[in-house]
Amino acid sequence: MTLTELYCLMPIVITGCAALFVLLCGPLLLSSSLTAIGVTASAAAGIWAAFTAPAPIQCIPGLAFTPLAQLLIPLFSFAAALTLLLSHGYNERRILKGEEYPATVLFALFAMCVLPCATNMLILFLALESVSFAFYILVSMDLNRAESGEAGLKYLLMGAVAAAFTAFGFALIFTGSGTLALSAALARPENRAIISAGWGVLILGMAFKLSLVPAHLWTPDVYQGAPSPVAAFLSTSSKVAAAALLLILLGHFPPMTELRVPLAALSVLSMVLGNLAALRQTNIKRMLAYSSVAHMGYLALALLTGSRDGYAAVLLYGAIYTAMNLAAFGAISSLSFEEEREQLTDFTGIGFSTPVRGGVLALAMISLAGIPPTAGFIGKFFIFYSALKGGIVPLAVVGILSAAASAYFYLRVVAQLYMHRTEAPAPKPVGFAEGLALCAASAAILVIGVYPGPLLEMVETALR
Amino acid sequence: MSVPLSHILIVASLMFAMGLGCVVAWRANVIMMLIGIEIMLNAVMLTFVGGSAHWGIADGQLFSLMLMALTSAEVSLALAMVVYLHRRKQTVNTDRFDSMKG
Amino acid sequence: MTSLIPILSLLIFLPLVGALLVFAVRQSGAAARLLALAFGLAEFVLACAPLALDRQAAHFGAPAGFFLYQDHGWIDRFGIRFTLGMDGISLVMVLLTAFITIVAVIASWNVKERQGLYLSLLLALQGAVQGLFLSLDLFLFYLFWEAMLIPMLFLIGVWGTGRPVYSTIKFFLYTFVGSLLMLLAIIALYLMHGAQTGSYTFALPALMHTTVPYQLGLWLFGAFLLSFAIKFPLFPLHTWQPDAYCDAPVAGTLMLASLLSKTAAYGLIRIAYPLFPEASRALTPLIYVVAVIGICYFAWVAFAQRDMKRMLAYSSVSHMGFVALGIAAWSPVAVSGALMQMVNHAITTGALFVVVGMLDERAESRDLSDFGGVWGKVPVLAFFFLVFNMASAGVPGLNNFVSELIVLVGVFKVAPAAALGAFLGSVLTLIYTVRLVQEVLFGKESKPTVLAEVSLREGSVLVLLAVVVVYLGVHPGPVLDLFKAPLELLLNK
Amino acid sequence: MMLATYLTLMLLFPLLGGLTCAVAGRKLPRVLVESLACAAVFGSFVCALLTALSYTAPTVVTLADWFAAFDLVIPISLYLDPLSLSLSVMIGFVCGLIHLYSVFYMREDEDYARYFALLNLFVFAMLTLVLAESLPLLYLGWEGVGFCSYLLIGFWYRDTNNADAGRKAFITTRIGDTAFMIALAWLFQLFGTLSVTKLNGMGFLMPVSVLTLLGILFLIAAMGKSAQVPLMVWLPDAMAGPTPVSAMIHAATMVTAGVYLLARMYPLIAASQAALAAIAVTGAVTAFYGATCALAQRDLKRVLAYSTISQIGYMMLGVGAEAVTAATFHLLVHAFFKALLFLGAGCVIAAMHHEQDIFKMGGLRRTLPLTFWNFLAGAACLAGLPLTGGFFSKDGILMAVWHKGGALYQSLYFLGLLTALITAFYSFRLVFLVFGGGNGHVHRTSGLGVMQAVLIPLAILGLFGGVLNLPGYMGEGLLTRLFAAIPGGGAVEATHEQEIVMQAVAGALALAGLAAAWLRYGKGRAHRMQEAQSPPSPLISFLANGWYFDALYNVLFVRPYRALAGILWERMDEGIIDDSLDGLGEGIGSVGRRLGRWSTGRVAVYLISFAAGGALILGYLAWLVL
Repeated sequence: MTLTELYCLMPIVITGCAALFVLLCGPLLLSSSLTAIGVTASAAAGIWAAFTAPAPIQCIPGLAFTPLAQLLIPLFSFAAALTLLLSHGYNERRILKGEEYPATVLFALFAMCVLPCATNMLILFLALESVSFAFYILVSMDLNRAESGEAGLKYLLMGAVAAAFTAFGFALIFTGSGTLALSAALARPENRAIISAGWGVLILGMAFKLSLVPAHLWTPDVYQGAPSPVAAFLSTSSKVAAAALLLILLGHFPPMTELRVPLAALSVLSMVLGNLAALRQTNIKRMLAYSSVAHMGYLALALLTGSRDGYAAVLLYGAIYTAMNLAAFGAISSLSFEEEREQLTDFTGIGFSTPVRGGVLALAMISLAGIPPTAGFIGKFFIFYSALKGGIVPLAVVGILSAAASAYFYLRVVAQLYMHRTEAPAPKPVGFAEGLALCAASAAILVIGVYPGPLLEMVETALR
Repeated sequence: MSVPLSHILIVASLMFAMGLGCVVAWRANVIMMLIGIEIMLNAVMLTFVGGSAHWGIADGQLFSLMLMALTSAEVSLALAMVVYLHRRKQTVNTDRFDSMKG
Repeated sequence: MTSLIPILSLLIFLPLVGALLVFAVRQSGAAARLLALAFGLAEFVLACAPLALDRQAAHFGAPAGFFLYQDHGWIDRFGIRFTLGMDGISLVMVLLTAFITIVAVIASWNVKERQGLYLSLLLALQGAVQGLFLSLDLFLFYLFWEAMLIPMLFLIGVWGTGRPVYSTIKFFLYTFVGSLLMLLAIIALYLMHGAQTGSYTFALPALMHTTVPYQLGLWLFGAFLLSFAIKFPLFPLHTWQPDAYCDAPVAGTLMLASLLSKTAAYGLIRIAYPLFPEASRALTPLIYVVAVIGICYFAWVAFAQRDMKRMLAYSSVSHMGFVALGIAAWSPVAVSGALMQMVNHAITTGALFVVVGMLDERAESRDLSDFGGVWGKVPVLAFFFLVFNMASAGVPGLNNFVSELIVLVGVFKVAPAAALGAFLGSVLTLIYTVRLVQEVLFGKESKPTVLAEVSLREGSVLVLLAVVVVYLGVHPGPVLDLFKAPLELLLNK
Repeated sequence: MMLATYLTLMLLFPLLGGLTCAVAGRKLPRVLVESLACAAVFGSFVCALLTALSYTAPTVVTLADWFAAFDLVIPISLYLDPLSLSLSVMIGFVCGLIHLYSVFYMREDEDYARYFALLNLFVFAMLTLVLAESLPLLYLGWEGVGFCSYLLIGFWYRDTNNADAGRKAFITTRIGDTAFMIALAWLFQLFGTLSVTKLNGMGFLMPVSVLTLLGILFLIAAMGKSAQVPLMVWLPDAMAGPTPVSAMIHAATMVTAGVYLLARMYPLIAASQAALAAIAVTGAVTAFYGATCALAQRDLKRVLAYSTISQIGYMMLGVGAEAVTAATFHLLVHAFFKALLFLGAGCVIAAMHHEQDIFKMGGLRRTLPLTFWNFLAGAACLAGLPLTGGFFSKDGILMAVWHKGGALYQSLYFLGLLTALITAFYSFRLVFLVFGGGNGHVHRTSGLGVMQAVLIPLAILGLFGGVLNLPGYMGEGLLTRLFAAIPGGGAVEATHEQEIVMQAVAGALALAGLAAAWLRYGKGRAHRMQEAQSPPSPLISFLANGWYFDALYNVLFVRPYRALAGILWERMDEGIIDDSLDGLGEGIGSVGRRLGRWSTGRVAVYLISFAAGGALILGYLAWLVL
């Protein structure tokens, strides 16, 4: 192993070691120091990755520090750090003690760091499943609420079936192409039937991860049952990870024509059904779940173009969506005390009684609705730009119309926050950690919304 | 090569479908669903092994091994959860776990 | 000098900075008020500055006709630039915006709840509107076009009366649906232009040279038209409007009626028509029809109203029909009439909403049956009420007459039938106007409530508005002159 | 140069006076406001006189630019010709007197500032109308007088009826105004200019049919403003305003604006015989209509109002008969004697403490002698008793009609004669009922002095107004000479014999009317007073209610408009349009809720959906590949 290779591996090493360290030394340390370690490790990994030049890693087969990793590892680290910060206060209030929580988050991050570095299907699959695995645990972590366990079970059962589909997909592609290595194998045109079938099964497995219709039904239940910070992490990083996996596969192997129709169907169904189903939701977490279905539909739309513009849009949107959903779930989590605050009516007047948290939630909603000058607008612009450029006009029109309808339910939250005369009692003040997380997320939303240039450049570099 | 690849694939697909059928049909018992998932994953492993044999490389077998590890981890986690939930609700019927909907 | 002081950017960012500062001092109502007023006045002074410039001077790199121009890189990936430009049309709109905002700030002096926040949103809205009037980059235009919605959303929703949440969401959704389709059209145009010339840019002057196939042009223009027609609003896309106008607080209604509707008209003139000359010509009959139906139908419906604000809401959109008519005719006379009507409508309708707001504040009612004999109770207020109503009814010597005459004369030349319909509308306009005047000012003093006469603050606003109403009615020449050069350029394309 | 100054001042005085009164009137002492208002109008009158003195030939004076949009250039320019000059002198004079009269008539009213402000503004608008050279400026005056009239009719706004009357006047005239605006837009399209002088010289460029339509548009405009059939319904109601207002606006000046407009645009439309015929028929029919209605009125002012309608009908008839001079002559003389009659009526009403029913009056001959004699002079003019001003002016018109010839005009001539007879009858019915009889008892005489004094100059002008334009056999007419230069202004070429015969016929008819009135209301007064107690006969009701035009319009227009407004709003706007969109939203929402129900909470359902999705995708791929 050369020094360069080690250098490139450092993010993975850091997160892995931190996870182990937290798990092993957890009982000896205070929860605040666990959070601190976790956040520091994530930040370190992220920053390290951001300033590392892409390079191959010879000593471990199937790994390379790709340009994609240079973008995604900081993104995942950002999400993980914010999740840890958010969980800090949340867990204290909900009496979720123990080192296994931060450790699992770090494990998830570790797996996420591996994923974009993968150069063969095995590593890819393992990384993805490790991520899922960590989330099975995180979702059902809250023993005080029956919903948490129930959500965990549902997620696990669905996830296992989906994993079987994904694996079957890989198996078929492997059987069709004869190698697990991404770069060498996927271009082989023979055994078209087998490979097509493999792709079909694989796409369905990914549809589960991305919660695309009709594999989306678990999403509202799991978001509702999971602790809010976990939902934040789950709704952002795991989706981006899944999208990244598809990107890696498609990037090496432009989508075959026969995949267009299924992917288009998944995309359009998700956009329409997700947005429609969210319209009348009274539970804000379920609403966000359906919204995430719709947003993943937009992502799929961009993927469908099969162009570099589309892939760039996917990455950009992933990053922006991460910031938006972290802010949204972060605000919800920081507003949850003895009980999970999830019914829409629980938020009445919150915008004025707690200006910061209410404001962050409102900002997240406005951004999710895609209204400038927030990041959501830039993301949506890029998605529909790539869709039009890719020539899929009807889908773009359907998507944009469903996006217009979606404004209704996002604004309903904003209205609930500010526009009802009943004054809510001011919730308890928020801790430094959570405040920091909220500020970071909203700053990201605003900065990207006004000056997206640098991020766009990073996205471009990542695809090179 | 005594068994042609297509046969292996057909068998694996049938296994996969049967496993899926088991998962879908046996909703009254989580354990049975887990068994169904096992069958599906076994079908996947069979495909990998078949593919390995077809191409004469070990990659597929490696994947299968990893899958085994994954499966066991999954099952252990699932069982733990089943025990926990059974304690709460005195049932392993998944249809009873429907407090969240809509 | 022009290059040393970035007036155009300042015009946008001054109100935004003001919004932030006012937000910072929002705990103290008095400080917030004064600060907001100071920023409003400063903006107005700044907006007046270009009047002193040599408007013939060509600016380096600027498209023809723009005497102030700024161009900065912004999002290079898409060729999006922060390009601002000012010609006569935008100058007038900017002045109008600055003026109306001052009125809005003064009219919000008595807001009880969260005044600081209210004023801060007002200033933010002003910044967005100014940006819209100045942007020469289509993306930038769109950004401001949508960003305007956010402050408005809150202004109606938080400080509104009646059913504010319903109204504000209705308003938002309506406009949002149109806007998003317009976004697609903008992107499509951008891609087409890029494919044709190889330079991917959102710059409006460049995009005007795009060759758009006829059929596609119809779709794209349709998307623009839909978006603008909703904001206008044109019949039958208007039903958000009475609710929003009615339930919004005074300043909110003022901004909506006076400025936001103008952004749509401005968009049609500046963007939609020049970009798609063929398509717009093809769809012009449609615009004629909806404009004329709008003028008459809304005037008729206004007659049936009992709520003063709702009546004015219908009146407002009825008058906007003249703007649409003038734009549709797309002849120099008609369009300059339409532009003039935009200004006049903003002033007159705004003034009416302000006066009705004052009446509402006093009597705590807007129902016509609660009023009567106001002339005897508050003659000064009544006087202004009468003046603004007469202006709105098109009495010559007051502002609306001039623009309506120009529009009608201009349109008659091109489409006599449409003009005839609009003439009918002017009768209907008078019918509801005199009804409003009569039920409020005349008759027995229905309620024994004593109404307070106008205060100095209110009086100053009213006088300000009345002076403009009369000035533009008697001597609109300077404003019309400003439109001349830009219109020549726009229409000769 | 001097001319421009005079003209400017003529307009500026009343404008500034009006504005001062409007803005500061309530703060200023009453005397100051009153004197300011009067001074403004008299100043204007003096300017008019000065203008007349320095007048040599028709002149266009451009004062400033109003607005310009590309080729639509509208200057503020005035046109001085005999027509506008004579009218502005008359306006200055009559309005000045009425201002003076008002000072005393309104002296118990608190709202003097509003009153005088509006009165002054009215004078400004009226002068603008008369002097305007560009049609939009004329329209400014046109609408301005309408606006002032609207507010002055409803001056006592606390009574809803007054306000209603004002509203009715405003809206009805606006219908005519719209025709004016259409004509304006069309003229610009046709000729590219809106200058009166230029337009009048360009008529030959257009086919007659276009000119006919233009003429009819102007006629409709005139119908609204001058209360001609069928837009005459507003004028009787307009009597709700203070009496000096009725005298000034609804008798002497504003209502004749329609005639003025037609006279002004006469050179343009004269080429169309059809348009002229339409004008003549409208005039004759209106004259007859107004006279018949005046027969049955019980309200002193309504008699006069209907008589005004009728007299303006004569003027229209004159224009229609190509006799602009005669029409203008009648316009001027009518202004004097009708103002006189109204002001006299004002004295009566003031004295009777706002009693206006002529059947409750009587004997005022003795209690208000000065009013009586003046009123009598006015009535004589109105009736057209020989040698009064009214006699000559009315006769000039009738003669022109006869002279024009043709079956149409001859029948119109006879209609005019019949109307003259009726006019004489109702004029003296009024005199006999109000001033005749025994018991004359009045409530108030104080302050009547000046008011009555004001009547005298008007009476003189009315009685001797004939000298302005004596018929050919008595010497040359002053107006005829003045107007000779403008088209349609020449004298009617009739022989002296014809003139004498016709005037004899007219004089005889007037006297016959007088005699009939004497028989019925002088001698038979007691009997009539008795009759007035019982309900009127159907014919009388029909006439008293103005042929039931109000009721007809109510059924035809007003009520359907109201009802449809409600229907449009509630059924169309809130109903079809809004509810369908709300319904769409609702529908989308419920679809969404149903989609949400898909998420049943049972993991098995999720798995089935998942598997089904997989089956579909694989099925599709299989179909595609195999």
